[in-house]
Amino acid sequence: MFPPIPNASVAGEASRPRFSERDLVRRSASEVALPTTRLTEIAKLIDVTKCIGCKACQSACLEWNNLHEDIGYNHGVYDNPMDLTPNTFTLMRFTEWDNPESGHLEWLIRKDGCMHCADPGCLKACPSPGAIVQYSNGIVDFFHENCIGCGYCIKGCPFNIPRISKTDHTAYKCTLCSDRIAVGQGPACQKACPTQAIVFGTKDEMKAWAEFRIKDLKSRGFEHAGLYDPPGVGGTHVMYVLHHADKPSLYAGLPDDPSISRVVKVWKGVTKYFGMALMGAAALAGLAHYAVAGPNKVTEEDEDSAGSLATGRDLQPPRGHA
Amino acid sequence: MSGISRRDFLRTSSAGIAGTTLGAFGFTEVQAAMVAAVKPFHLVNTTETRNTCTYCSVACGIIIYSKGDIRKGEHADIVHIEGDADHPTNRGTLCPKGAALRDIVKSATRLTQPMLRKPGSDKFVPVAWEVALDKIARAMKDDRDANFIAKNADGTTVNRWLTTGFLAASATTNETAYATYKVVRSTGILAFDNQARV
Amino acid sequence: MTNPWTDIKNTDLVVIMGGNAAEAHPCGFKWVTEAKANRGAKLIVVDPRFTRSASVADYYAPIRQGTDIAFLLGVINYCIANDKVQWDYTKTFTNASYLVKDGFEYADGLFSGYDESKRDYDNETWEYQVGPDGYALVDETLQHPRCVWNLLKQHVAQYTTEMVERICGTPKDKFLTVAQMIAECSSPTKAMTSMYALGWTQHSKGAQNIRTMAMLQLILGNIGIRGGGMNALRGHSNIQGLTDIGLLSNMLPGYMNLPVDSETSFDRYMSTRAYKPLRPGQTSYWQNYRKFFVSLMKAMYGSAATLENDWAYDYLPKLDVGNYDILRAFELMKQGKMNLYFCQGFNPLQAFPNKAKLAEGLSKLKLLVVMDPLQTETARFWENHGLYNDAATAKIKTEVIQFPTTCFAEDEGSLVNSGRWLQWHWSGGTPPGEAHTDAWIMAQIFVRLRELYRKEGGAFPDPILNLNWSYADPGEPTPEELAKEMNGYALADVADPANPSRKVFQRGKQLSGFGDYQDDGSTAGGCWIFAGSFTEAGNMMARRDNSDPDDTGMYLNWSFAWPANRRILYNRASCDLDGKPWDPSRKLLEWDGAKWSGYDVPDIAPTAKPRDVGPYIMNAEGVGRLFVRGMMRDGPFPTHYEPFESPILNPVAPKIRGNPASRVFADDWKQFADIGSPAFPYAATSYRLTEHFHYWTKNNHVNAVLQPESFVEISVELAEEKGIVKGGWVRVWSMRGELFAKAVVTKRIKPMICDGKTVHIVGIPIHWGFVGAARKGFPANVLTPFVGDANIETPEFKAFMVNIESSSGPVA
Amino acid sequence: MTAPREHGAPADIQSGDAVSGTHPVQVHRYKAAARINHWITAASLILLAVSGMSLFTPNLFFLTGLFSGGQWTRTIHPWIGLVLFFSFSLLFVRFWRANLPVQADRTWLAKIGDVLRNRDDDLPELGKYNAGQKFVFWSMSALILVLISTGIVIWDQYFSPFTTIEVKRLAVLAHALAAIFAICVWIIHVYAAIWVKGTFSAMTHGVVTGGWAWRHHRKWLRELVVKVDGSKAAEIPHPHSATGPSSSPRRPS
Repeated sequence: MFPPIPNASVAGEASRPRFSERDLVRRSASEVALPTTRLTEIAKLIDVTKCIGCKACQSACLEWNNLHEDIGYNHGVYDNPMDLTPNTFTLMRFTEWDNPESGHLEWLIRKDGCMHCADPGCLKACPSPGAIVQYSNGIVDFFHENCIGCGYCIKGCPFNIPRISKTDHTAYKCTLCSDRIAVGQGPACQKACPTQAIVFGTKDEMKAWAEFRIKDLKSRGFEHAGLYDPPGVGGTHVMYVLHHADKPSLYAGLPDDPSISRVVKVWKGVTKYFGMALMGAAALAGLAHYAVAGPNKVTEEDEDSAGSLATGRDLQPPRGHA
Repeated sequence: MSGISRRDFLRTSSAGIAGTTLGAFGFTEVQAAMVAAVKPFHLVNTTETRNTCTYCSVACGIIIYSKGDIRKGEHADIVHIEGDADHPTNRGTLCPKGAALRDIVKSATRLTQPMLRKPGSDKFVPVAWEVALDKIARAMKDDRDANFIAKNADGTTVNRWLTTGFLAASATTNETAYATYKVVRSTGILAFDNQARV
Repeated sequence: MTNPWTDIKNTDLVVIMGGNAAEAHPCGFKWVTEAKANRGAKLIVVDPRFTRSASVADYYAPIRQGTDIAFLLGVINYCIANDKVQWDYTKTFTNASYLVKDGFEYADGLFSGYDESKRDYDNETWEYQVGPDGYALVDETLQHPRCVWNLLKQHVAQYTTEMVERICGTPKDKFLTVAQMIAECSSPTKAMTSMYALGWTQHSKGAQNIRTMAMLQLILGNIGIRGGGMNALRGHSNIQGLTDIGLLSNMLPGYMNLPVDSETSFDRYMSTRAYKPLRPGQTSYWQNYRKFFVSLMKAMYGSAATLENDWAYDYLPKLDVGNYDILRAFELMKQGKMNLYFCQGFNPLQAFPNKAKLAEGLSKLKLLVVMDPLQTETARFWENHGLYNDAATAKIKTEVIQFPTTCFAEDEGSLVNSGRWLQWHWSGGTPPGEAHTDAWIMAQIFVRLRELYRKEGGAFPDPILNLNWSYADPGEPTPEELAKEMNGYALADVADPANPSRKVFQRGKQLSGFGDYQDDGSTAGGCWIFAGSFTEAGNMMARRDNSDPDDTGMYLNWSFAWPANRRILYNRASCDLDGKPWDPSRKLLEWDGAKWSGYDVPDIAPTAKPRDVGPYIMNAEGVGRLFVRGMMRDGPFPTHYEPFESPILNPVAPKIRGNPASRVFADDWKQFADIGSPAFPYAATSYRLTEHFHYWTKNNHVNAVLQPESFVEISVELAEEKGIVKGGWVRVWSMRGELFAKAVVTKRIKPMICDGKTVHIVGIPIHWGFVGAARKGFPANVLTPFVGDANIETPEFKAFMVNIESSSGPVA
Repeated sequence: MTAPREHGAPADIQSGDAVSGTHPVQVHRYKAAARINHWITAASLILLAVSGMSLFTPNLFFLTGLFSGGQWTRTIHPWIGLVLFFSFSLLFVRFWRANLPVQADRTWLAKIGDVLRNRDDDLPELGKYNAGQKFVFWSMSALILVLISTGIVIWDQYFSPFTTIEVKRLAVLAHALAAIFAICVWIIHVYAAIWVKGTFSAMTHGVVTGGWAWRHHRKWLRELVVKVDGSKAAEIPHPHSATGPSSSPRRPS
């Protein structure tokens, strides 16, 4: 078993956060001074093949973060709630799949939630300085006091994770329990997971652990077992071990090859510069023209002509009719 | 067993099973002033108490975090419950029920005062402990005196009481169970059972 | 459990049958995933549904509920036929070689001595042949036609692969795969563990379900070894403890039992409890019964229990019937023969079968007392909630008192887990409002009752007046006081029999173990199997040292395990006849020529020579029983019986309905659907979901979020047949009632072919009621039949017949 | 909104357009309602541009301060958008006829160089609007249509459930591009008003000088005059009459 993280200390000194703004590597809509020393990269590894879909992670998440989810209905499936919400940062998604090769039914259960991408689309899309930050240990966190609730992060996210609260109109998602990790604990979901399908440690440890798990799975005939750490988003700090790593989308639509949408890249990239340039150019063109051609003034003759036209004295034919 | 000595134990034993290097983490030390960014760890300065999950018989070790120390006679308000990483069986993990233990302790449908429902009534009304307990003792004595069977048809001493029954809890402690056992057995009640089968 | 949770990591094969560990015991199931990850262990799940356990299994085989005995006897048959038997173990550690009386026989589903009018057996012939020396006759060669082994062979012969498929609906190839995987574990170096729960117990032959697997485990040599065992995953945090302390109608603490009418005197009572060894030199531990009994009576009645009055033997009530279990209690209630009823942390209106009958019973009480931390349906059975609880409130004359009690977080004491660990816990919170501990409530009731008897006298007041209640505060005994009393203490100085000048222990001191118990009244002990839990060295249950030399998973210094801090029962059987471990890589104990030593506390005297004493010292034979003699009401061998409500006739005994030895009350017969009745064509089973605990967590907002509303599970095929849509409402009804729920239409349930007939399964989670945070719903017991197991009356919740239709939902 | 006109009246004469006075001649170009309508449109367009750009690029995020913060900016932007849409729709209904392209527009465009060089002499006589103004009118109409429709799609607070994220992404991009163009068109519009003197009064007082009309929209002026001569006396605005048409001008003092 991956050894458990020792119980937390409740002594004031011991539980002082061990990372802070100083460790930011990205900050939405603003620049940060890169830290001189980088934190060890951390990761949460979700071994789907060990997961029994008990929802302890959901429960622990609600408890630790004091989230109050509404009591829903049964919709003919085990999933509840039916989707992530501003109060449900993580959600078990159940898929019944008939494996055509083995002929056996497989119940694929995936814990959905923020993947803490190395290249976070939410942060890229966010217009509000400091609403979304990324620490050098890989955690992507939302600062609600800076969030304006525009929902751009939702459009930026390749995994469809953030949700906007109807009450305070700010975006919510898994924080990877930054408050716990800051004191050397693992996230609440990982601590709870009964079968330790969720483990937590440095990203290197997690990759090594995944290898160990994949070997076991291959020995049991899952020759496509593998690690899900999608390069399209620069890798993630929440990774999956899948029995069918060749078909991630089997697991309730886990993106096969996620990356930040090209549309978002264009919108947040070239459009911004092109737009400013164009508007600037228009204004400048006006100025330049005024300087060169000068104003177009109405002359006295114009006035007279108008006057005589009005009084009918001027019978000068319309121009072009002459 | 005071929180302190448990803490010491937790340290020593957890050293025995060193886990991820995260404990150390290679974190940069930061000034208290700089930590505004990360939400403060909300278990700071709470009192810890070792307990056992109240649900199934895996008997997972849990740690109750409370504001106030009941052992010091203070009012202890439970703020969080989490798995005990030192427990051999659960290693700190909990199931979806165990992970939400705090909310069963704080359940909106938790009972807080004795209630009485009169025959034919459609509601419970509050009743004082003293009144209710006296009422029960009296009802028991009257029923026992009226229906106690000292000897059976063959004249054998059987000393049984069949018109009153008792269902014992499934989540009370052995000590409570034993006290219950002594009281119930001494009265001669036979319709005595627990939740072993259901 | 014979083995601790942490030992499951040592197994090679996990068989989850009659349970759903991943869902009901997720944190214990961790050790299954550990065995898989680190030992390459395999997991087999045999269940009517493809459960969460099955989702991580290496192999899943479907089975129709209520047919486990046929399946397992089929596996035993397969092992015998294919010589997949741990022969050394079977020959020496089981009663395979014992000769059975000539009168014993089995035919058409019945054993010799059946009396239909009594629905009971005269089991006189279910015994060994005993020689002139008083010892049982054996034939080590297993040649004798009357030896247990040959009778067993003959008994299981009819459970062929074809018969198994016909009864269980398990396709032949799937059954064979499972049988082969299990049979591999007959190797001395392969261990298999059985994890089961209510899926086996809640049948009219529940005890025999478990026995069948125990027999299989014996012939595979898997009892007493690391990674093996029979592991009953108990459902409640201290249900093991309450059973240990004997809070049952017919029990005394420590698995001693209450006298019956025929045991007119203490001597008569003891005469049937001599437990003389059945083999020469054998240890038969129950020979100490008198010591445990006398010490209990001293703990209960102190100085009032004397040699002269047979240790107050007459203070104990005697049983005129087998027991006054929950079903009988509610039958009596319904007949108006019960006046007062106490529910301590218990919600019978939801927990027992046939809700309508339960409600009728409660309505006939004079007084109902409920002690609970939470609101319960039972306390509010008189409240009208429309369809959900259509009570005629005004007509119900029952007076109800509801007491608020503390919960786990607010009290202190010990709980016994499945692995028999007694773990002490401490109070971490202030009780809400006026809540009090159950111990306080019981004490308050007792002192008042005693006072009334003291003042007024009355019917046989002696046991009440003389009950040993010498606690510092009679109004509230402390957990420590009670724990010490259960452990046992000396009432007088006791000298060492070998050397009388030396005191073994002094008056008032805590006993160190049940070995100290005396039968002369010099010791008192409330629960002998707990002896050693609270000694002069202190509270052993509070120990929290999780060191585990060589990672065996035994954790001898973590809390205390009964008996004698032993972690694996029958652990002597982990070694061969000469005391060497069957599997050196899985050593538990070893005989070093002078004594037994190893990672666990030996199950026999540390100096008992290997060949002299058998491992099963609680049996007079000293061996495990493949043939159980007269100790089970429904037969010394298990045999397949259909549930009382069943889609087909019993293929091996068409004339027999249900379990012929089960007790059925007259009115309940009328509420059974006929076998194969077209009115109730679907085989239903009830169960728990991982998101909920019984009827408690619907009071918990978080759990209500995770599973908010009641539902039933059916196959895609049945849904199509009945025009039921996923997430739509359905109505399900049985002979006893109806419920409305949402439909979960799933591939995880598939129709089966049993005896040529298509059988559809309807799965019904139990958790919903009319109080709490979750949406109002119906508990499964509105449907379930009021009949129990022949031996211990566990209700048949797992197999009954219903009908189902698409519905517009409850109109309340 | 255009008042019923007798059969055959030119399309670019709108109710309230009229000539008054003789020296100087004053031409009534926009009546009050049209002017109010225009300025509401203008104001909301400016607010939208400012709030929109503040969310478009971090460099301008500080502009959210004008709306007391990002939350408020995010909240009111779509509401102003609605105002713009409806207000502009009215303008559209008012002006679309007068902006229908005619033959002269081609000639005018062909001589756009002269236009820019302020050489008006041999430009064709134009109706109420020249091709440039018509370009502003039609491009704004189109862009505002794009902005409102894409704006609705990305108005998460009320409409997020109705579209996929992929659609929202395209919408947010289209919205940004449309906004950029709209702002450019607006710049042209405003600049033209600055460049061509005598234009502002049209939208401030609703009146331009006869000379301005003669110089830039002579055809329109002629039509108005013809209308005066060849029609009922009642329609001749009299400079001294106290009770003139609603848009009676103040005399320059």
